[in-house]
Amino acid sequence: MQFLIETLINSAMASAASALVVVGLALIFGVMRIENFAHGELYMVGAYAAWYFGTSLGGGYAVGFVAAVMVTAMIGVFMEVFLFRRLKENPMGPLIVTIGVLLVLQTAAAWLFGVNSNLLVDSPFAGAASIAGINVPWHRLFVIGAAIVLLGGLTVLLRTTKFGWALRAVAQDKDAARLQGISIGAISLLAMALSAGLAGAAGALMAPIVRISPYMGQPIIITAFIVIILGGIGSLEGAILAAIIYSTFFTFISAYFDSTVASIAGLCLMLLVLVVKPSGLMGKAQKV
Amino acid sequence: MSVLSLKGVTKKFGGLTAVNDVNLEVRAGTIHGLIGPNGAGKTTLFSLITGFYTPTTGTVHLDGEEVTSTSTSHRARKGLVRTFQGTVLFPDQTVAQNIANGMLATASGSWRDWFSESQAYAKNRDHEVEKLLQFARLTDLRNAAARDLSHGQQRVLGIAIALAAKPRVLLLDEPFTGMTASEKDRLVEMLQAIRQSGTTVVLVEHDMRTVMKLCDVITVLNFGKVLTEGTPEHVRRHPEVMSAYLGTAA
Amino acid sequence: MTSNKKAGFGFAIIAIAAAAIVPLVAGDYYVSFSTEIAIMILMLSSYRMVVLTGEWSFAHVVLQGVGAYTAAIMVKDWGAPFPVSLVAGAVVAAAVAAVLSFPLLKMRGFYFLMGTFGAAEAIRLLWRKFKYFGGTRGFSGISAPYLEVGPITIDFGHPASFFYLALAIVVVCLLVIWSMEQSRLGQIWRTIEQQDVLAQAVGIDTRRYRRIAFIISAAFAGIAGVLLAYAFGSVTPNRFNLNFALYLMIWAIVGGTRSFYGVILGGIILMGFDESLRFADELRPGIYGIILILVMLFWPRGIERLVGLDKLFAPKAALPDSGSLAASTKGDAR
Amino acid sequence: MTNSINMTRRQALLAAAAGTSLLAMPGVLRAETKTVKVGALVPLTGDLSLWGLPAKNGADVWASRVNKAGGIKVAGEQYNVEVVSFDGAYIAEKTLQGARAFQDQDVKFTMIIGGDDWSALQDFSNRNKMLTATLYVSDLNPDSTYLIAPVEAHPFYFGLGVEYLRKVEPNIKTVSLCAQDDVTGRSSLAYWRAGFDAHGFEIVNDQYFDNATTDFAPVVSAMLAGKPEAVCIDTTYPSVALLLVEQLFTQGYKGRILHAGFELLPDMVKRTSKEFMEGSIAFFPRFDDQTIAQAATGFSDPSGFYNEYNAAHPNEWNNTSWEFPAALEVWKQGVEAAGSFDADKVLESMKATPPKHIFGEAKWWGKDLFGIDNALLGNWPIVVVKDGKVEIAEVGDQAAWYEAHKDKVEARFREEDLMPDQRR
Amino acid sequence: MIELRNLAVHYGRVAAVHDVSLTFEHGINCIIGSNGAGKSTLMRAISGLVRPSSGSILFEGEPIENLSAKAIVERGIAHVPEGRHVFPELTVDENLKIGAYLRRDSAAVKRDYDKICSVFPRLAERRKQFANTLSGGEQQMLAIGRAIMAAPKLVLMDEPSMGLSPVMVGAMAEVIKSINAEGKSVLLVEQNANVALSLSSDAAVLEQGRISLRGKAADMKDDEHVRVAYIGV
Repeated sequence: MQFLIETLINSAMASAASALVVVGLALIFGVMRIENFAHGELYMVGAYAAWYFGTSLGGGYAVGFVAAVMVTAMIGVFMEVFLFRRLKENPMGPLIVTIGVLLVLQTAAAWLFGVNSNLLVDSPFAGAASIAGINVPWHRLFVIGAAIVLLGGLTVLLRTTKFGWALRAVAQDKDAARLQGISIGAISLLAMALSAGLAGAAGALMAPIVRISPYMGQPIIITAFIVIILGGIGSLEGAILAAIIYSTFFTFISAYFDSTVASIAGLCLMLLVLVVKPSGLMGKAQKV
Repeated sequence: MSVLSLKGVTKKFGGLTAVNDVNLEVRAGTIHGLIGPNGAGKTTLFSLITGFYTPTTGTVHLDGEEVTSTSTSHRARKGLVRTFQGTVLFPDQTVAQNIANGMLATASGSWRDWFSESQAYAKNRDHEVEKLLQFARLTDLRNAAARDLSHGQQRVLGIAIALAAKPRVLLLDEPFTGMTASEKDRLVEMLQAIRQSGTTVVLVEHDMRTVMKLCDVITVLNFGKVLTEGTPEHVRRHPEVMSAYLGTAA
Repeated sequence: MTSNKKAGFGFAIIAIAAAAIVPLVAGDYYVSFSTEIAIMILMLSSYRMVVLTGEWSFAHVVLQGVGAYTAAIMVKDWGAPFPVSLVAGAVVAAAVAAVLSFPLLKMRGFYFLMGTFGAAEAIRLLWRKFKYFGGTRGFSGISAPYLEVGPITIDFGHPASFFYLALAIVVVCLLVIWSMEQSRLGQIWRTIEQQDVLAQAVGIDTRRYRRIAFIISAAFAGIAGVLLAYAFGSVTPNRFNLNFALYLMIWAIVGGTRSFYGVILGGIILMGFDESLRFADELRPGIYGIILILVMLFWPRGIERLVGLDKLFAPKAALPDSGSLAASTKGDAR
Repeated sequence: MTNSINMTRRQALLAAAAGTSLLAMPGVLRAETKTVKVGALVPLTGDLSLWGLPAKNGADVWASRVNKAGGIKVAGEQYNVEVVSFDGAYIAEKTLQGARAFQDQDVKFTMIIGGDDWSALQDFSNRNKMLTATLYVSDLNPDSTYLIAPVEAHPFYFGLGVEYLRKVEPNIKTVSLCAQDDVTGRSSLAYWRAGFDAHGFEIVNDQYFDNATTDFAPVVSAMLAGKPEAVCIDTTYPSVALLLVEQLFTQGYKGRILHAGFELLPDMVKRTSKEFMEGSIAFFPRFDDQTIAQAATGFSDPSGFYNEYNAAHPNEWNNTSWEFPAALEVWKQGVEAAGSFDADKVLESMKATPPKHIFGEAKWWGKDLFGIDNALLGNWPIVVVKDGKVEIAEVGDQAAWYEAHKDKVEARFREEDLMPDQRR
Repeated sequence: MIELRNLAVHYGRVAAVHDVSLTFEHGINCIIGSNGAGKSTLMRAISGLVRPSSGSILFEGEPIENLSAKAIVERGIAHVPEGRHVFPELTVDENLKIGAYLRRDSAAVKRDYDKICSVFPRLAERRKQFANTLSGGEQQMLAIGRAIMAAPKLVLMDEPSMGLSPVMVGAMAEVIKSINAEGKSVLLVEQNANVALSLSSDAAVLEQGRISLRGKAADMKDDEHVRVAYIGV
């Protein structure tokens, strides 16, 4: 029973973290039709930034968090302005370039901070809540809460602001969006900043509880793509739903079996969904 | 003798009924027109006939054989070949290759063709392509890339590709759109020649003048239903056709 | 035969001859690297068959792994000679691809890409999981073939001998792949890639021919896997992970998939770059990444365009740009 | 001497420029006079560079110290030692190519991390008599003639650890274990199990986690579900061990923790508490410990080495940092005794007179379990956390422990298909 | 109000519109023509979605052919595209509000919003629904409402009657008239000639990308030539 509850809480946190990463990826795919393979590295940069500004420079966790969002958002803007915008000619171009960015960011992190990473980010919420014999670290509850706040904020942003409408409009119908006077370039730029910033936020949130390494983005991006496919590419609601389903599924199987079995089962779940509904849980049906 | 028949075909998209209980019989050796105002369901019906959509209810028969839920390619091999609105071609390939592509699936061949082309196949293909180039009056353009042709030439090439698949029923989706008057006249001649050769033609078309001139039978659709069907003369005189097509004056 | 084709054959013969003198002038290190390149060329050329039908796959590397594992099991459990392993590797890889093709080919575009990743990664994890496949350690000690015909004995354990063996097999495979591309089958693939609705309209069963491409390309990937297993004597599950699938895709795109030689050129140039960057030690991946970005920014349509020979090997007409992945995902998201 | 770069750079540039390689003739590359090359064939990029880089750096520091002291003396001649390196990336063909590159450069002694690396090299090593040192004793097999395990006989010291645990905690019964799902994890967990079998513990939870795992809460929850009185987190990566320890702490575990290294002990203490870590058991002494010189008798001036390393590579120290140097110490003894760099002669001489191991006298061993006596098995220290720092508690005899419990080890190894006759 | 001078538009090498010169004054005007005649292309050129290959477009005397779509919206041209192109997964409310994307005068926006809700009570009822749940006619109303939200001086309407029932077509005509009554000009592009001509003051017939006929709508309506040329009966 206790184990079950612990596993449920762990699932909730895993869901929260992966939802934050995946939403950004889905967002950028929806608006720009780019599969950003470097998204996991933005998460990694977020964790490093949280360490560098928060711990190394001594700014504290809050400063580290803000810095993580800002640094990753700036990298996102850079990618849009200097790379994606110049790559209209070959539709596969952005994909290759994101892999290039991935390699550069990994190498830069390894070079700047070393591979033998023992970087520690201290959570402002040390210790654990103890309820009925179950210990739940405060920071994990904080991650869940922060993810709900961030995703809620994102929903509010997308539903109630002009920017949000414009962003969704661009994702749904580019020409019609232009006819409303929406600048696709400006929206792409902001979407990229938002997407990258969310990844950075996720990195900063997870920094105190995961191991920070230059390669920490790799398993994340694989999970993220599985989740995106599960949810149906381009659908934010689908992405969040799928993040919760997948992470819970994965956490339970790794708790009750082991994580290799969980990986295999997760992949089979994705394949199963694709076979039954080739456009993902909430994707639009398409003709083959 | 109907070569193509639709029985009680209905297609719904979500709550919207695009095609509503349509019955259609196409007699062999005729040119059968399918007209109606924009949004009347012509294109949906066309897609149902060619297998791009499967009807919600109802059946489609080709030569008496039911093909309701078979694939487009299956129907094409059975002799039901369509063309497209706009210019759906193999744009980077030459005109001659475009036509040759039309016979890739339907010409006979063996697994040996997977590794090299047999002399016989190549010879037969070149012969057929030559005939079609002449027929479509594209001989001089045989080595031009399809994307460089004029709009009218592209439409004709689309038909030539379809003919290369040796159809018994040729479905044309708005073939006259965007053609000059002289191009239209030439295409009318072509279609008449196609009918002469025994191929049935079904066409969806907006250009009433040409449809009236060309078709043996015309079916008029409005709001997804058959409004009326008959000879051009019948359709022309039908009062509801006029109001449907011209719109009601406000 | 057109003059272009003649020139193409000329180039091919020069290239093969150049490859053949590598062991005469270079040390084992370079010979072994050349073997690696030869195997990768076979991978790329067979990968291009799938690309010709308008899809990008992440499963190709794992299908190579199927070939390699088959060879390892044939050698370890059955003591099979090299030719038997070679055939078995191709057949088993093709069979696995045939099974996978049923669920996978229902998908298109990015869904297909991720579907292939899912299936491939699941297979790879099964290798890790099951002791029959050697678990996380895989197989080792797959000894190179040894040929003894009368007085002549050739030990293919010498890098140079094995290089010639691999080169010969790869050249034969490339010839087969090339002639398939020229054949009616190749023309059908090309129609599917260029305009698959029109292909269907004239009677081409696009799913069937995509499946054929997937299966045949898997057979060649299997052969490449067998060569890999023998060349390096060991098979480990990590060798077939996503990174390698990504690299395969990168090489193909950077080289350009319009022409037969584009992917080959991409593979040789990028692998050469990677190897020549060794002086940079741990900075190597970053420099490689910068090169990728620069190549895509300045020659977005691949190296084949840069060389300007792209019509040479392209049968009859140039192909459209590689890029159906992003193009088809556009439709998907609607 | 950090000359790892030069050779490969020269090669690479020439190769890139010329397109063909006329330079593979070893003569051109062979160093001018009296320099002997040793090679570090390790992952320098990717996830496992975590082990490879500190190992390579350690070898560099060792070489510079030895050269400063006059180099090594073989057959009456003084040689400087030069370390070359190659990024094997933990991929078979790259590793094998690294071996070929080393051969072209006339490298006399190759050091690898081991595990996945070795399988690609064995055939090559036998053909070319490539004397190689591994950190994974489990790489040894009847055909690995030129492979030695001269330093760490991982996981053989774990038996001593369990014995020590039993001695200090006579009443506890239950234990949970975990390890990452790879060769290291599987072979060491098998040995741990044998140890716990031998000393009367009950294993209540026992699991492998995927290498890509980033969140260890589920792993720890599962381990603690059986209410263990001791927890063993095996040879997990330093940062993984840190996260595991932190999770153990937050999930309310109280008891001893066993790990191979506790590399990040200061951080562990920071994240948990001194009291929590007190009494935890590991197997790698600190090099800044005053007592290290007494224990590591086979290593010249361990503290000096440690200081020099830290000056050159701040914050990059881990246990592999001294293991390559320790292997080089063994090799140095071997070549000096043999009076030759020839692999056969060095092996023969080393076998005849076992060199001194880092922790003192040792003997060649391994026939029982690996079919070949190529592991230099000697004493090994058990360290215990006291007041936030590890201290050497005692030094045990690995071979003796094994001899006493070999049936249990064999049973557990067989279970994981690790016995020589079970290799694929 | 709007003037086209020798306008030509190409898609690739294929010309969709050749050398079109036209002038329309304030009020409701129309361009009629069959499918594929180039009507939509002409509209897209005016609203900046495609760049003309030659010629110029003047709006209130100023050239706008090189302006961005955004700048053209700012000048006061709103475009109701063929096939409505409402944003399917935005609510009706959001679809309308995004029409006022560039406007900063929130009080006036609110007024326009309320106005549209009163003109289209069906939309007001469905304010919280996604646009893709609306019927074709409702979507058309929404597309028009969205255009009005931009407070345009000129509304381009591409086939507003397409797919609508006769009753809805009648309602549409009323809406168009009421838009004009508020002082906005409307340029209609229609295949449904009767509706278009009865609403318009001036009209032009476009055939194969060229203007084949030009004149007062009232004259054209009864012109047998138009009927034969355009409809073929």
